[in-house]
Amino acid sequence: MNLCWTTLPQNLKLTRHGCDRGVGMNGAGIFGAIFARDVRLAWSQGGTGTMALSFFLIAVTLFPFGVGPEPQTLARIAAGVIWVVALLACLLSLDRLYQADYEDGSLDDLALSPLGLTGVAAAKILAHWVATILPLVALSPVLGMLMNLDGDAYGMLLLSLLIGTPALSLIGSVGAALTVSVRRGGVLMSLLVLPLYVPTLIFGVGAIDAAAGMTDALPHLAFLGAVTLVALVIGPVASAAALRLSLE
Amino acid sequence: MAEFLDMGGYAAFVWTAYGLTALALVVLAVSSLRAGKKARDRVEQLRPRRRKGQA
Amino acid sequence: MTGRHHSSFETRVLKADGLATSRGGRRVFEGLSFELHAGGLLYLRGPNGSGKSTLLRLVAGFVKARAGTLTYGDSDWTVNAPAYDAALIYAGHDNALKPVLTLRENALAYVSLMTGEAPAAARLDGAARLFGLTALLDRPARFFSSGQKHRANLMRFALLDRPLWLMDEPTVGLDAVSRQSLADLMTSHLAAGGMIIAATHDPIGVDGDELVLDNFTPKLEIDEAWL
Amino acid sequence: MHRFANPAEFNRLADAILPWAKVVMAAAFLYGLYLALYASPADYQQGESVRIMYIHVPAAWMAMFTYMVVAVASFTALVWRHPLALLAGKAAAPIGLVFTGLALLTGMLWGKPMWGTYWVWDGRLTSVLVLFFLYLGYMALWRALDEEDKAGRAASILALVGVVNIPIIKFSVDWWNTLHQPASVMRMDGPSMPVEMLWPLLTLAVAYKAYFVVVLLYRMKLEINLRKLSVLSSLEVQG
Repeated sequence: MNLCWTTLPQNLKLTRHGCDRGVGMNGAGIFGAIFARDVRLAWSQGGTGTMALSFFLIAVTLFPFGVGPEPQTLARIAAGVIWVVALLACLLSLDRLYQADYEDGSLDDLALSPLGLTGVAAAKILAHWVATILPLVALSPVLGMLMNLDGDAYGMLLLSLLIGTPALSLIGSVGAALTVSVRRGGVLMSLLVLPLYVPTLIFGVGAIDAAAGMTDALPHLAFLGAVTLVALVIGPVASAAALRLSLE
Repeated sequence: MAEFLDMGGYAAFVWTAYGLTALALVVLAVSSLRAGKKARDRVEQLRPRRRKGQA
Repeated sequence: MTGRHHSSFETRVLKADGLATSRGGRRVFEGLSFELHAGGLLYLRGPNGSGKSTLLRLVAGFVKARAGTLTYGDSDWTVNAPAYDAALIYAGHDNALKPVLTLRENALAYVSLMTGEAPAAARLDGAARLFGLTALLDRPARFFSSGQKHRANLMRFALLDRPLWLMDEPTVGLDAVSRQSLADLMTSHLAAGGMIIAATHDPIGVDGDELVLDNFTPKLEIDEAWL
Repeated sequence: MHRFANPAEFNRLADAILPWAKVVMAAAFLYGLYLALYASPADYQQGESVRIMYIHVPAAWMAMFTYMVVAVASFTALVWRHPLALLAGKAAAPIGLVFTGLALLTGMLWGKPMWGTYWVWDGRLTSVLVLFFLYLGYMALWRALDEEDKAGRAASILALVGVVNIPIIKFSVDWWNTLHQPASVMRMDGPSMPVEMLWPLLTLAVAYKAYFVVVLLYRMKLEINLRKLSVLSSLEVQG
């Protein structure tokens, strides 16, 4: 078996040189491997999947105790409460996104992957979103019922959460990467990241209220999607830069 | 003069706003200046000893 | 030797010239140069804090060089990250194992992280047998002793075909049998044209050149401007 | 290393600028306060309380301006690894925090006589509040990491992510504001203002900027000496 690398192109898709049986180097395979491992870990013992879901459930059910069970009151604040609690659940579960790897030394291995840290960060963010946030979104209609959400708004609740929550994972990942070497960095991370969540929260809730109030929700969704796209550009790159700091 | 101080009945708000602003700006400037001097003096203190140590 | 198939590396020269770096605001070494050719083994000697680990992490691309150049063939590793050349395996102090995953799953995760594909089953079993971990292949890593965890971490050298090996204190916590397995593994790697840099105190039983880090301690701790 | 990379060079530059900045600051403040408090008309609606605007608006402007300074310093520090740029970010942030705090404070004192409540969820005030948290995050990150150089670069990354998000936050808050409360409180800051009101505002804005330069240079000298202290004490440790 002969390893005949001469010069490898430095982009994501590193093709095999005409080796007879050289070890393959495909970026998609690496991305998939990181994604699968993180999704697996998120739902294994000690993972963040169950924790975020149970927090989401419990925290939303607290509100009726606080503001009283009158259906009109609950209905008016339903969208806002569900979005804020989903946002906090996302923040809580992001704390260990990189810290677990930093502590057991596997962050060094992640940094040495030919995929590059930006690709690694993107894979881990996607895994976090799929494993930890999608279950929340799937559960949100149930909480909509608990909060007596207006009947026409359920579709928009799901749609706005689907379009908006990726930005929470993407920007939250930067906060997690910046505080990876900080003991109990979770508190600091929320201070860094929550101000950046404001646009997603405003447009997310705005879309649901528009749907409930029979007005046009499209502009809200459009801006929500735009914010997520910006986060998509910033998130992995800034996270990779922050992680490189902690490797030094 | 009294009429000027009264600020058309809004004296409390106007003078508090200006007063607190002045206070904050002065305190920030003075504390920055003084801390800078203190740090510079301590640097001067340490540096000759360092050079003596090397000599 | 156990079922480790023979591989030959078309390796390139690793050349360090006048390397200098600092860590934690303090300069660690300066003017450090060495050359490593196919089949070469370089031991890093020197007391703790003399920069052995820092040099390994610099070669691996984690630490930036403040001055000097580090080239691997035509690729300049002080500029672009060594990761993209996929030419080195790095084993640090910590044993990068996920306690929840079994030894097989951890090994699979590592190899697919580096190549995007799963290792051949025979190769995985061979690597486990090499370090006497066959019985633990399907047990979660959280049950392992620290010695077993360390040996599991060393399995990476038997799982990937890469020319340059960077080893940080590889013999810590190894019993005599595993130490011999490691020595055999290293010898066959060198015979196949591979290269190794190892930071270690005790002898592994494989002869190689020595680089004493003390010779490169910086004259000036911090640059004059900041004094 | 760049020409301004070493502290001695910077100190010479700072000592050259400082006297001029102080003169401009003093003159602008004196003349500005005279205009703001005495030589400008009361507003037909708000009466004399409109004078608070003359110190509220410049503070809000400076809060934003200072964050831009921090972002530029952070960019320079990250891209060219410029140690003084790193310290400039650290030196500027507390000034920005004070400006943001003052903008909030004077905004509340301005809102109370007109709207009967201290806090009004007006678009601009809310944006300044979010900016306040961005400053807190930046300064907290500086202190959180033990190694100074790493802490600085981490905070610089945060500042760059923050500065990209500021226009988005501003837009979303204004959008949210028009949604929930169409009447805006602080309409009185556009150029549509009568000229007599524009002069005090601009004069005080100049005064605030000059003040910023003076205190930034003070704090830069402080940060440089603090850095020297940590360098010297680390040498002491090794003896």
